Amino acid sequence: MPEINLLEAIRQAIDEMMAQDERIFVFGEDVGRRGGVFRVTEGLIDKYGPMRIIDSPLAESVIVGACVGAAMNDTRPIAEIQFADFIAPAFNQIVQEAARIHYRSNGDWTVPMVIRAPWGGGIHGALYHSQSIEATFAHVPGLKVVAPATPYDAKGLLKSAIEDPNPVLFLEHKKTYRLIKGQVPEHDYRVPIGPADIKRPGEDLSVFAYGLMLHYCLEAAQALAAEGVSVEVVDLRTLRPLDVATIIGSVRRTSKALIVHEDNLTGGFGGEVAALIAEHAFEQLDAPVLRIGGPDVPAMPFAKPLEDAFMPSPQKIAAAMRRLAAY
Amino acid sequence: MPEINLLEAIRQAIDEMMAQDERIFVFGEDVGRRGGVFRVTEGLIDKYGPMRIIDSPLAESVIVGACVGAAMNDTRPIAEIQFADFIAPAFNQIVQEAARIHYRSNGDWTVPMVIRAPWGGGIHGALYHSQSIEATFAHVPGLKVVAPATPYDAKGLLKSAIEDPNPVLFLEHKKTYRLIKGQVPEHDYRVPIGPADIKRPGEDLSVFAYGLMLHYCLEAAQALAAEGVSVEVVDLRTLRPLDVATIIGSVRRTSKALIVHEDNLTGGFGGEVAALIAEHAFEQLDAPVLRIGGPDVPAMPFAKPLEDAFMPSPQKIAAAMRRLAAY
Amino acid sequence: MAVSITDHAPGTADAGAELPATTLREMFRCMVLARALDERMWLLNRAGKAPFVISCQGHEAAQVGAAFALTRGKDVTLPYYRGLATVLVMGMTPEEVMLALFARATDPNSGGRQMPAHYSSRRLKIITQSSPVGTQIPHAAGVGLAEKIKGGDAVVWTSFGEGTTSQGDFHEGINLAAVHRLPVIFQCENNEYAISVPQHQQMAVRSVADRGPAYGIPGISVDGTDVLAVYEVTRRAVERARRGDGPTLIEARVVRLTAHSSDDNDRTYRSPRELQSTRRSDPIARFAAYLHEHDLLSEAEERELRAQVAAEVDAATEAAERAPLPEPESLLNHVYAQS
Amino acid sequence: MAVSITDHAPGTADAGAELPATTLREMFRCMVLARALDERMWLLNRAGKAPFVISCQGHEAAQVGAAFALTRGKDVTLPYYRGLATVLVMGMTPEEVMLALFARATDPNSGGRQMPAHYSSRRLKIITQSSPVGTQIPHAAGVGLAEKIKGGDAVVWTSFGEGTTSQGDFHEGINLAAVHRLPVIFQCENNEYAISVPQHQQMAVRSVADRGPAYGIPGISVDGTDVLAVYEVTRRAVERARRGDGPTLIEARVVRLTAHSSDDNDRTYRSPRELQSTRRSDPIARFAAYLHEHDLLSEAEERELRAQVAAEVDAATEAAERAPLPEPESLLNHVYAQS
Ligand SMILES: Cc1ncc(C[n+]2csc(CCOP(=O)(O)OP(=O)(O)O)c2C)c(N)n1
Ligand SMILES: Cc1ncc(C[n+]2csc(CCOP(=O)(O)OP(=O)(O)O)c2C)c(N)n1
Ligand SMILES: [Mg+2]
Ligand SMILES: [Mg+2]
Repeated sequence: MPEINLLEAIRQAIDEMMAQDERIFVFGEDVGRRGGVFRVTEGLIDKYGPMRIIDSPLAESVIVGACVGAAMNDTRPIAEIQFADFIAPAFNQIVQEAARIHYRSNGDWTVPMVIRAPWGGGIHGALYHSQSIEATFAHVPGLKVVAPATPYDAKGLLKSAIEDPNPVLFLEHKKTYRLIKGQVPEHDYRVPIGPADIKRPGEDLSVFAYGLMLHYCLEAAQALAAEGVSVEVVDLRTLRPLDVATIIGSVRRTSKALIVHEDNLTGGFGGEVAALIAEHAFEQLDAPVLRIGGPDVPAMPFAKPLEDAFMPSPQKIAAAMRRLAAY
Repeated sequence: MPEINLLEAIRQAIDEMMAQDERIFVFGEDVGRRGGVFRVTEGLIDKYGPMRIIDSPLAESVIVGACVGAAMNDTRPIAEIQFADFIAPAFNQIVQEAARIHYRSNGDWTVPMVIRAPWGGGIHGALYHSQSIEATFAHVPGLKVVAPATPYDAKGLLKSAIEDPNPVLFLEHKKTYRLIKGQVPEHDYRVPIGPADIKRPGEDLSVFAYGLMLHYCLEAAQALAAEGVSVEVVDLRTLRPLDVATIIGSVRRTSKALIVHEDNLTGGFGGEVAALIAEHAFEQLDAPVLRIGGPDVPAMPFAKPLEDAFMPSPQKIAAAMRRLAAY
Repeated sequence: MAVSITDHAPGTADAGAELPATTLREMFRCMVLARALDERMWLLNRAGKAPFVISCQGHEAAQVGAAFALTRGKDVTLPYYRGLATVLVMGMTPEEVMLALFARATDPNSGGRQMPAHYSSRRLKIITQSSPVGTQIPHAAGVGLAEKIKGGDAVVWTSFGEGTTSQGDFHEGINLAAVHRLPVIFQCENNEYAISVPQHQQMAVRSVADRGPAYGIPGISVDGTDVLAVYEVTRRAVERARRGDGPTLIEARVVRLTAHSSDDNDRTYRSPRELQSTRRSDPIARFAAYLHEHDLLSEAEERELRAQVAAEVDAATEAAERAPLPEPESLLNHVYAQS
Repeated sequence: MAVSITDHAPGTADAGAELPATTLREMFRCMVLARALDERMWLLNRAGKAPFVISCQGHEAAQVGAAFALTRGKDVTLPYYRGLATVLVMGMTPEEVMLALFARATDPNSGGRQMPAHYSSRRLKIITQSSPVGTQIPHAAGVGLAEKIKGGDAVVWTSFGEGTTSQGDFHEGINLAAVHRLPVIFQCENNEYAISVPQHQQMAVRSVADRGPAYGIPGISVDGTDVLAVYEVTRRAVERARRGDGPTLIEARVVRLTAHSSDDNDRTYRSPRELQSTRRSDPIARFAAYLHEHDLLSEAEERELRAQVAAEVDAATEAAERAPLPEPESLLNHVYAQS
């Protein structure tokens, strides 16, 4: 199996799906000749032409809104939001429209579309090119939210997302684009939307993460292993619908839980996971449910010392693991 | 002390503040001659004229965005969003602008403004005139979020919000507007933003709620009292910044916790409260942390049987209280 | 350049001359039916049987004129909440409308989930509408974009009020359609009010049609109480769209004959004199006069037509009232589509 | 009606004639300073000392011409990320600019929190800018609204690119300003690209100024490489605004002499020939030629001015480099203002 990075995995998924299904098109800022600011769609305009790889106007509400309309007219749009931070002007079209159309039409209309958004920090992106947006959208019934951490998952999940009859928000952590490499089979495969994946089985405590933090958690778990602590690392992968059974199953076995995300702690997605554990694994819990998240500041600053201070690090995660293990 | 309803309390707060401070103005759809669709600003245009009670164009992004600009030019805007559901087009201006300006300018600029938004259901409002929006915004550092449940709190908190140097989202539950009456002193007073309020002290379990649900919880607690169960009902009132000390203090005393909101359960604000309890009151917990929320459907439907099925009821809340008490 | 069709374009007489009498009578019937249904809804509201009504009254000519220029079963519509007459022309039945009013399980618009007047029918290519105003404008552009990608020749038609033109989505949607010359018709039904807010507090131009040139597309202002004038400008816009020449922005100047909705009381912001004068622009009276004048409809025929319509409304109301409400458990259905 | 100022309005010579030579030389100095700072930033970027640069190069005349028509300390500006020359004219020092480039604790723009070029200074009435494009346009309207409420006579000036005109906030902000005749000047710096997307994929009109009439306000298109022409149209817009006659939309046609930013490579979407021809529209060369031609600046004076500017840039760079980075703990400061 060839080893590729996460960005290439995403490009391959789009390319292979477009080759098979004429209804698929890409719509976003600079996705055409420029190939996207991260080069995800590089080369695709040459293959599929400007009617299927379309440079949109600089307006996120109509990027999503037009894709909603197009999805209802028998096409399969893939919207690209240039940076997840810039999804904010499209909030109305995503939450009030895309996510509610199937329900409000009593199942008559469907909105099969994908919204790709590069998210997360640690790349000198400052307040507006580093944000985590999952908590906001994972709260929305009718929307699916996917946040893969490996090339294999990214490719398999993106294909599933494109085939899904529902709107799917597909979050690509910017820092993992070129940093994270992995083996990806040459044959056509899918990773289903929904199931979490135990990336590292363990016995003493359970850690839940996604995106870049998954890798930091694996790194920390490795360090803890050397200290004789066996950490189970669960990659949530899909945030909505959430794989509650795997989360609860893991904590029932290990009796301890830590949730890690980059987003601000308060009101972050970790709250939901912790609440589920506190309700459904209460009897088995041997320690407080811990969460690590970014600090409660409006977003991640530009200056390196501030960015570093914001980002949860493998060291900080390892420290929480130790606290839990010792509890 | 005269008894007034929640709507009148809000109108009084605006009126009394405007009479004292020339910098305050109201900006929103139909707030002028019409006095707002709920009549909150009725009569104010006659008193303060059309330069201070301004009918905005039908465009929420500029309602908020212009108030952000005006706040930076030494005025004190009160933006009205006609229904909380229609705040979605202003998401960008609220989250990316209003909430981040003080931080991003390193404390140089401030945005003293209030965004009033009538929220919540149970009033035949259907999918788009019934929504709960607190989870989305209470996640945003830099923003304050207030959700009073009584006329006294509404008036005192709104005055504090108008005086606050930060952007404050002020949530007024539509169903409480005329339903909930209470005594309000004639003298000028404030209720500070931040502290929760124990509306009913109790010993056997703690219940956390806000808005209409606070009243449903009080009703349920009353029923439980007759059964010999003493329920503490905590009105969170301010959702950001959250009064963690009061929440944890209450659970440490009662050892059991239930959180109730109308918003969809998954990713709702209850997750944060439950997570805080699961981390900080773990040692004292004698039962799973329970949450009651609206079901995970896109929003509250119009047909009466569906609306009723959506809304958490005093009966359903009482049942959860009994479960907890018996645990 | 904004063009005021009534200034120097074919008016009622010319357009009427081209249409067969049966079509003209059918147009009239649709207008009368929309009005009769609408009036019935208010009665039901006052009787406590329907918690919410929002009206088409005064907009009938603008909608019927436009919809008659479209091809049923082929063209796609995204009508806003005043679009009762539009959806009737596109094939929705009075009973279906009443099922929505009563929020019945069998309501094809939403199964009783949405407020009345949030029209939808996949079968009729009427795209589901929400309450946040203006969101349908980007959708319309997107439907047109898909049509162009697929190489189809359906036309897309959407409507909205003049207040809604203040929303960013109005701008973004029309701009996209203009850039890609999409086959979309944007009909603004200008009744001079957004609830209580008059047009001059909404925009600093006299006509919404003045905004066409800002997008490089035609902006046409037409008397929206003149059904045939609207038909004619829409017909041309449809031709233009089908030819691949792109979108048109049409302002239909109409009157709002009722309060904004059953929750509103417009006497707080409209003078009795204004309310009075509005009544004089009733598009149905106007078309009736035209038809009589041109011997296309006799007084007796009109009476018979109105009687038929009344019977239809009675039957629709009764059938819809008998229909079952949604089961509480159905609350959880259709959150996600199954693949 | 959109007006192209260069077609039939006073051009460079006329405007220049009214301004004292010292002012003209000061304008030139600001342009040269902006360029020198900008070029230095690229060098620092290439040297690995600054992770991000976004340029003003090619926009200097549009900005300096406009800013000279404003009153420093009184008028409020909301310049977008290409506004280096704007903020220099409004009073920001080269050192302050460099402090932002290096994300230093003492950076007055944001204390190193934002990317460079996100200008802010309460002291200078430069309102803090974010990265999501177009959000400053409603802010500008709001600053103007407050000014009107307070009865003040400050003018508000904001800038943005032509790509940004596709955003809903452009529409909503200008519309509000137009309805209330607010004292706001909206300057679109049209460099024909939004990163890689050319103007014709952004809008179906030739000039952004065509959008003025859609709001009932003047839309003026001006050659933005001609500093005096921009000065002149802005001066008139300022007069209009201060008189209470409302906003003006100005399109300054400029060139983008660099890639979009240091993260971009424009050779992937601009031909060598196009890049070449862009160079020929350098606004600084143009103004230098004008000044020489009119004996307002000798070659020797220009050399001296450039040497002074270079020294200033050196000093600013050195001072800023020496300044401390923010302390990690300061991350938690200023989330909320204290009352
Ligand atoms: C985004 C949004 N904001 C506010 C409302 C509340 N609202 C419903 S209809 C309406 C007025 C619409 O006016 P206009 O567009 O002129 O249409 P008309 O009702 O006059 O036909 C308003 C403000 C809404 N539905 N959506
Ligand atoms: C809302 C939003 N979407 C996308 C971006 C990414 N982005 C930054 S600059 C830019 C192009 C802006 O083009 P234009 O407005 O023409 O200004 P120019 O850079 O050409 O001066 C884009 C797409 C952004 N900053 N904000
Ligand atoms: Mg209207
Ligand atoms: Mg540009």
